[in-house]
Amino acid sequence: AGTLKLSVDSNLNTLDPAKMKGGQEYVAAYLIFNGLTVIGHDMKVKPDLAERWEHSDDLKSWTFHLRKGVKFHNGRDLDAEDVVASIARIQDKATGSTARVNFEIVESMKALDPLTVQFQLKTPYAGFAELFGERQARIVPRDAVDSLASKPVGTGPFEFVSFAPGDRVVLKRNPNYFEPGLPKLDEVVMRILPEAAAQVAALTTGELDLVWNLPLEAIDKVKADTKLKVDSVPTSTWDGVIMNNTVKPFDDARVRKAVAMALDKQAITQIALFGNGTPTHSPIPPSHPYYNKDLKIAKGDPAGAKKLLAEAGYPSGFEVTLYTPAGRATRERLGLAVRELLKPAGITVNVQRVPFDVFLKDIEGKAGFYIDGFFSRPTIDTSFYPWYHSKGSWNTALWSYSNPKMDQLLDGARQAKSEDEARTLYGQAQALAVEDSPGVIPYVINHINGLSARVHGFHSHPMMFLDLRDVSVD
Amino acid sequence: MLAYTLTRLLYLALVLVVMSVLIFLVTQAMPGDVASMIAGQFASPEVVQAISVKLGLDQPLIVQYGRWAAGILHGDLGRSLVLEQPIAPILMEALARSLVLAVVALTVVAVAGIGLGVLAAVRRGKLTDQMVSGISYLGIAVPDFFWAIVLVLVFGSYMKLLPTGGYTPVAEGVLPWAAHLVLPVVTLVLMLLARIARLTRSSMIDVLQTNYVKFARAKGMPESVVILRHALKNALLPTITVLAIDFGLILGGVVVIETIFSYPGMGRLLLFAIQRHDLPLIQATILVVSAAYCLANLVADLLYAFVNPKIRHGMRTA
Amino acid sequence: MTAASPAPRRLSSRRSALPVSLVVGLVLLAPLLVAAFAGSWIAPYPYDEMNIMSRLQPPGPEFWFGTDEFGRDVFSRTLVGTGSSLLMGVAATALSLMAGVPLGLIAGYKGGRAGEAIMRAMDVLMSFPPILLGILVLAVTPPAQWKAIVAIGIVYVPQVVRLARAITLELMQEEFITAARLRGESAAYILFHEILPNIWPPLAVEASLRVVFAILLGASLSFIGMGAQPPSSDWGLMIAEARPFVEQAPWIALCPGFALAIAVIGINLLGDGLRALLDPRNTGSH
Amino acid sequence: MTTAPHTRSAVPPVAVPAPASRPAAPLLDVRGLTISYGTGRGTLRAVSDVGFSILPGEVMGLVGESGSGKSTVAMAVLDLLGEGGRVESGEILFRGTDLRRLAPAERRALRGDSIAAVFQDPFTSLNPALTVGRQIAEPLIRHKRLTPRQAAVRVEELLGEVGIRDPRRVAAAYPHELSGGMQQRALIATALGCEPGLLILDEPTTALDVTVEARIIDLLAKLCDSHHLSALFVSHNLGIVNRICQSVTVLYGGVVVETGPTGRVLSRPAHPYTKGLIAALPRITAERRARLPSIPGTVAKLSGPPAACVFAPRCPFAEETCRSHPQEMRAEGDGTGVRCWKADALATTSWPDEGGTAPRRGALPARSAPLVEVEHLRKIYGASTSILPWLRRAGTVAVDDVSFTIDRGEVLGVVGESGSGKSTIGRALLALTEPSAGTVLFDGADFPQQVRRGDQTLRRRAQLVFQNSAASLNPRKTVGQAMERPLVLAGRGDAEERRRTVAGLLTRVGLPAAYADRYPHELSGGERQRVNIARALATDPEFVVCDEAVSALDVSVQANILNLLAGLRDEMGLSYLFITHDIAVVAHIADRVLVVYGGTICEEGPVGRVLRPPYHPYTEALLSAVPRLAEDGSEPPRILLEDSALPPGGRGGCAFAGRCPRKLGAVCDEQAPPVRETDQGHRIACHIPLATLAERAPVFPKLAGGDAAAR
Ligand SMILES: Nc1ncnc2c1ncn2[C@@H]1O[C@H](COP(=O)(O)OP(=O)(O)OP(=O)(O)O)[C@@H](O)[C@H]1O
Ligand SMILES: Nc1ncnc2c1ncn2[C@@H]1O[C@H](COP(=O)(O)OP(=O)(O)OP(=O)(O)O)[C@@H](O)[C@H]1O
Ligand SMILES: [Mg+2]
Ligand SMILES: [Mg+2]
Ligand code: NI
Repeated sequence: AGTLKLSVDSNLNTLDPAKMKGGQEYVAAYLIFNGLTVIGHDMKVKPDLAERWEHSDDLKSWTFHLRKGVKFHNGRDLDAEDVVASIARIQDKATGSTARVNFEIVESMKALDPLTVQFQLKTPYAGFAELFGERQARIVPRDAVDSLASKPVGTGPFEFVSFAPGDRVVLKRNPNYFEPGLPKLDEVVMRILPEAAAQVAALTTGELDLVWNLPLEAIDKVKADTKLKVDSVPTSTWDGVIMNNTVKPFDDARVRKAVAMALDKQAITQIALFGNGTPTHSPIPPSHPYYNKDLKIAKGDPAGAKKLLAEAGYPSGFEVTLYTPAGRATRERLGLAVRELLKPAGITVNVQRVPFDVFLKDIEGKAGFYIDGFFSRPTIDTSFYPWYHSKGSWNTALWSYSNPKMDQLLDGARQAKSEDEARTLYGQAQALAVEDSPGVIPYVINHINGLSARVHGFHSHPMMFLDLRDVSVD
Repeated sequence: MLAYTLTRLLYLALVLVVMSVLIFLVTQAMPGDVASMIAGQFASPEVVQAISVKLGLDQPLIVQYGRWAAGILHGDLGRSLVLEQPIAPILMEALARSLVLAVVALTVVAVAGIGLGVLAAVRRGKLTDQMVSGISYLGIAVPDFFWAIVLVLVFGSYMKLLPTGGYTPVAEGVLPWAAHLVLPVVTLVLMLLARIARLTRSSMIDVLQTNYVKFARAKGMPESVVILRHALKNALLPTITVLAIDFGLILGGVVVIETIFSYPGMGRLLLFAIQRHDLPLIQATILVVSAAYCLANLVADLLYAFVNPKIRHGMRTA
Repeated sequence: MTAASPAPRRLSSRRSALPVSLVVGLVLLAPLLVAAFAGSWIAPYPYDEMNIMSRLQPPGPEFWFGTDEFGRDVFSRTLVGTGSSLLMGVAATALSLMAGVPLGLIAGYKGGRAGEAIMRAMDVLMSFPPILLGILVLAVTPPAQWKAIVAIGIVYVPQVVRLARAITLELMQEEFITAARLRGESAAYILFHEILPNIWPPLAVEASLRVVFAILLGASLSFIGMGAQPPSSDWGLMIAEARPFVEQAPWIALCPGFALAIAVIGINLLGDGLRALLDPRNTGSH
Repeated sequence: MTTAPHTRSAVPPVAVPAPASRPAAPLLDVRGLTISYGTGRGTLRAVSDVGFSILPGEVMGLVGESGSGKSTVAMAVLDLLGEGGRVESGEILFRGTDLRRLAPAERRALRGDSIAAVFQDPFTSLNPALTVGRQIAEPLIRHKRLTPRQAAVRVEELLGEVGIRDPRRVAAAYPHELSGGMQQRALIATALGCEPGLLILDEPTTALDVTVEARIIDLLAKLCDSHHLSALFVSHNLGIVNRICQSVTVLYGGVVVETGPTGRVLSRPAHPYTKGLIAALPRITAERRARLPSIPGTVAKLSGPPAACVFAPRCPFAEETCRSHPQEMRAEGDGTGVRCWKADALATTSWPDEGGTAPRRGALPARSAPLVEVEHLRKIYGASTSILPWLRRAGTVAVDDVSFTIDRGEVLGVVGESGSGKSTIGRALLALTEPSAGTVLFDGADFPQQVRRGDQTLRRRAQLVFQNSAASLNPRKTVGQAMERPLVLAGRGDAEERRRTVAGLLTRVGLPAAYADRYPHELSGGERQRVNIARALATDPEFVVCDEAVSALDVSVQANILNLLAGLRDEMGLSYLFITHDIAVVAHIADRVLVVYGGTICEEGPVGRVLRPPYHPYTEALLSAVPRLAEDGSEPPRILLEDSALPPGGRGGCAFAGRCPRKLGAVCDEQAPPVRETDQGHRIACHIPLATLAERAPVFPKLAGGDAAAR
């Protein structure tokens, strides 16, 4: 029982889940809405609105059975048409949902009866159920989609009360929530506090109970306070040094490799994350069973890098501009670290911060050299395939990497019959990713929340969601 | 006076029309666009295009402007593209919060600044004067964001006396509301006080040397009357102007202070809009800020006239 | 009947002693000027050299003002940043003067429609939030310091225009302007040879204040990420970047903060001193 | 007036009792007063060992040139010396107590109550932000403990007493809504409010027009009588002192050089400085002469206690003794004192008159075509035809249908009160303002039109000398640079030649050629005015407009400049338009006069004719208001004009109708007055027939030169 006051660091643009793009928005999405499935704390897919599901043998036809008696906050019963409408909305280009590409695979969908919905896929896809755990794929009432942005109606544990842009979102307990006895809290207040110092100060004074995504710089301070605690979980959220494989000089694999060689990932993790992350090679974090343990995280080797550069025709290095999106502290630090670490290799880097909207429009996928980052994805396939397959949606828009061998490995992995086969294939893919270095992924980041000792039952989620169903406050 | 006010209002309207065109053109020239912002990372061009069409961003500029201006004339500030909400309520809320900040901070600044300025002028060259000057220098020398950080540290983190950020509506109780205002107000006061005090001091010194002050003394008026009744009223004129400009400034958003104290005022709204490239929101915000600024100036001029009957007279005949 | 009045003294003889504030101001500014020109030679470390082993070190014999989150030497960074921070103020002021003074002169001299038009244009410019002006100029193309300078310069043009116009209007009442017109002087000659030299002293004082404001606004712009770019060591940027560490490592913010304060006080005193030097009759100061 | 020796010759026959024996105790007794100012460049001893006394009921004049310390003495009595001012020594006894020994609060209690003051400038002495009534009431409430309501009643009484007809309205008004005369009366009412024993008047009328000044002086004289007031009257205007004061103290360089009954001092000055001062004054009644006597040299520098006679450097009678010994004040009977050991020896010697009485240059050359012709000149300021109804304005008519001519070598004087359009006429003549209507021909060419077309050639032939010698020189340019510029514009020669020309011009106006390197602030007022004149002469003009060219100068300097101007006219055949409000100056220098009122010419003619009947009613009032010395003859009754806050005249009628004491009736308001010519180009614009106008007694019966002067 009680009210939980939490803070997020940036304003929410929208409360319409299909259109959400930022972690702080997903926080709200998981409190207000549900998907057909949910990714658990163990990264396994679990039933949510769908009680159970089955698929045809060719993995192309998927049928989901909805939970009975689920009500939207507006009192209406959830039915299969809502599911169809929600997904159709995501598929609509004009909605501008980033999840759209996920559902391009869907050939058709149909409500078989009020509690059953069936999807026909274009190609076989084993991970289809996980897709519904994706952040944007929330199920919304089909008759209230127009007001979702400012007055969201969902089926989640908390009901929307008010949203003051720039200030706060207030939610209250959903009395009709389908999991009996949950949620425990009466009210959730999400305050928007952009300043790290203000967040931490508010946490120490008890004005806040929880700081979502605690600023890395403040961890020590929170740890030192006996009335506070820090809860952290490894994720597969990563930042990357993106090199456009079609733009000179990065069209030469030797140059990319040289950059990768010069970068000391351990040092970078220290600089950018203060050690709150783990060096890795690809979006697959070292904690994952598929992680290729044979690949070593090498120390930075500027001399080797220099040699490679000379081979590639840059004996005295080159000068290049590295773009970083403004306002993302870790990525800015990553950029500066890259600048420093490439200096001994003879590469002169000019760091340039650009406002985020400019970054989206003019830098991402267009510039040759920049820092970017991505949230963890629900499955290995969704975290790897889109970036490394030559037809992968992110790949084409990010670094345009293409290697038939990689395509073969990834296509194979999608249809792998056993875990072992999949592990082997992904192991090879990781090695190839290191070899070709389409870009450099230096680390995966820990997700850290700061909270008051009065908060019970909270566990940080590796997808950076905020799961407050079991949480209570003294 | 009425004629003067009318003329000024007409000018104001004119300035706003020019502003609206300017804002519109200038914001169009800003790089980045809202469609790709909404579409997000790696949206395909068709998606961006689809969103543009939906938002009417593909129309010729004149049409867009016409629609926008017509809306404003009907009191409709438009809809935020990102927030997908009507702008007016959001803007008014932020404006109200900035207004609270401005009124409270400027009241303190006016009272303290004028008081200090008068004191320094009267005790010119003495220790008091030098102390006021010293304080002024401190206020001017240390940038507002530095003060803000120090205040957060001292009162929030160490002493845990005051909330360091955010805003609580009065509805939730006067005390929390006031507590949230203290630090931003103090920062603003530190930032603005020095200028007001120094300005008041210098105009007060000028006025204290005028003939009418001398004549008041020749009438045997005690110093307190000379200073308060005869000198101060005349010395306040430049101070009023600066206070009005400061008022416009705070209403227009003190981005840094609002950010550090997480105060959801106009400054952060504008910054938000700019960062999201939400053109209707940017345009509406700037227009309202400009209008507020111009109005503040107009009020200052009218106040000026109120304090100085000579100007009032000039206005009547002008 | 004659109305005799003692002739007002306009200027003191230049032989009189230098005002205290001028001297103090110069003393404060001198080291900063040295740093501005020779900062990168004096600095004990390169301003951008990172050292993970020694991040967030408190001040000590090795690092006089400690190190920042990248292990960079704060003192060196502050030294190197002097040039760009002062340049920001001086160049932006120079720009606003170069644009504002002629406009103010014309507005004051011509009056009428042209003057009215200029002043209304300034009203429009003034009612534009400075931050937005800054962002616009900075955002149209990749940010660079000169663009921040231009942005700040533009922000201050209206104020300069107003001042220049006010003084011009006052001077226009003076009979030596009539005398010039009577000789058949061109408007340009009157503006630049008769009026401008007289605008100069009050403008010099104003300029010193503008420099201060420009430095602070530049710092603010950097602070919200619109001004100087990392890893540059602009003071405002340094303070902004030091913000998250202000509790663990306050020295990162304090060193540039002190430098900023010294610069501001120094320039302010210099301005006051100049005023006193140029016009002993003027007692008040803003 | 009940006590005091009535040497004042001018007061109209109010009943004056015979002088009683001198009462023993003076009301104010100042002894050995020495005051210094601490300035940035050291200490300035503004007043040294000044002593005088004022008897109850006596008005004492304190005269002397600018900077001689008059105001300093007055302010010391009030304890309002201001910053830096310090009384070094001396006693200020008021009713027997030394004010300097009183506590500040006690002195404050006296101020405004027993000792009241009226300052020079009513425009700046009233607080613009408070109503007049409130300001008058302040001392009443403070010292007399009246309630605000009682005070308000008293304020109206007081305003009535000082001759304000609508006291209620005036009390509720703000200062800027009143005319200068009314403001000054409000100040006087304030001073009288608490029925003070002593009134300190520091140049109370200097800022006012002659006619208004006359009214105020009359009022003050009457009030001093009726209230039995004593007053310290600070002025540099001997005429006014003559009118109102019983005794005079003359200051020079911070030292009292002479003191005595007014009549004696002004008619038989004993100290050389006083002699010079009186001699240098242009007189209406005096013989028309080429040159005025003047005092050479410049004002004494005040730094330490005087080591010699302060006036010695400028004194034509000075001897070695004068330059080595400070002078003692030598007291004589009837309160007379002189600080000159030669006073007795010089008793009958008058100030040397270099120009002598040599007649001025002979008759003008035969009339050829006039140099300047002005026809139907009209100038409206600030008219606006905005599309916005509330912005439309008719504008101020500064000059309304004025026509006149100026011959070559002729000096045309223009007199009239402030705002009557004198300067506007001058500016229009020089094409500095665009006339709203009418033509200005210069040597047959349309001057304004040429200038409009960008042709500046005529500029060289017509120049201007300004009133404010300080403002008319750019403070940032040396004298040489300022003078060189017209030569450059004229395309005159190389730098070397220009330098020579500048040096020549400086010599011509009586300045050392080395002055070319000086900045304006390094010159005295008189020297600056010479530079102005030299600059005007640089292009060899034929015509010079002198707009109040001598008004800001001290009498002695004024005489110098007038002599210079007259000399130049004679040598170079210059024509002047000589604008001034000082009729005596016009009478001295001009050949013909225009009397303007409200933008129209009401009378025009040769000087000698205008100074005699028939007069235009305004001219008559103006002349009668001129303060004059006793020897100019007894004063006829003054014609006092109501001072009006409103701009003159209804359009269509006579501009003066609103204030005319001889107004005939509606015809004056409705019809433009006919212009009637008497003789010799003497014209009067008035509805009253000439014969009637001619019936008036002359204002200056002793006018010298008879009809001959009128040629
Ligand atoms: N506040 C002051 N500080 C320094 N010097 C002063 C001050 N006031 C007056 N003086 C100087 O003292 C001398 C006497 O000045 P004062 O005003 O008494 O002369 P005045 O006879 O009244 O002259 P005026 O006719 O121009 O009013 C002058 O040389 C003047 O410059
Ligand atoms: N530039 C101007 N704009 C508007 N009105 C003006 C201007 N110049 C003069 N006037 C008005 O025109 C009238 C005549 O002014 P002018 O200066 O010619 O008078 P004047 O006789 O020279 O007065 P003074 O003796 O005070 O110098 C006055 O009412 C004045 O207020
Ligand atoms: Mg004086
Ligand atoms: Mg004039
Ligand atoms: Ni008497």
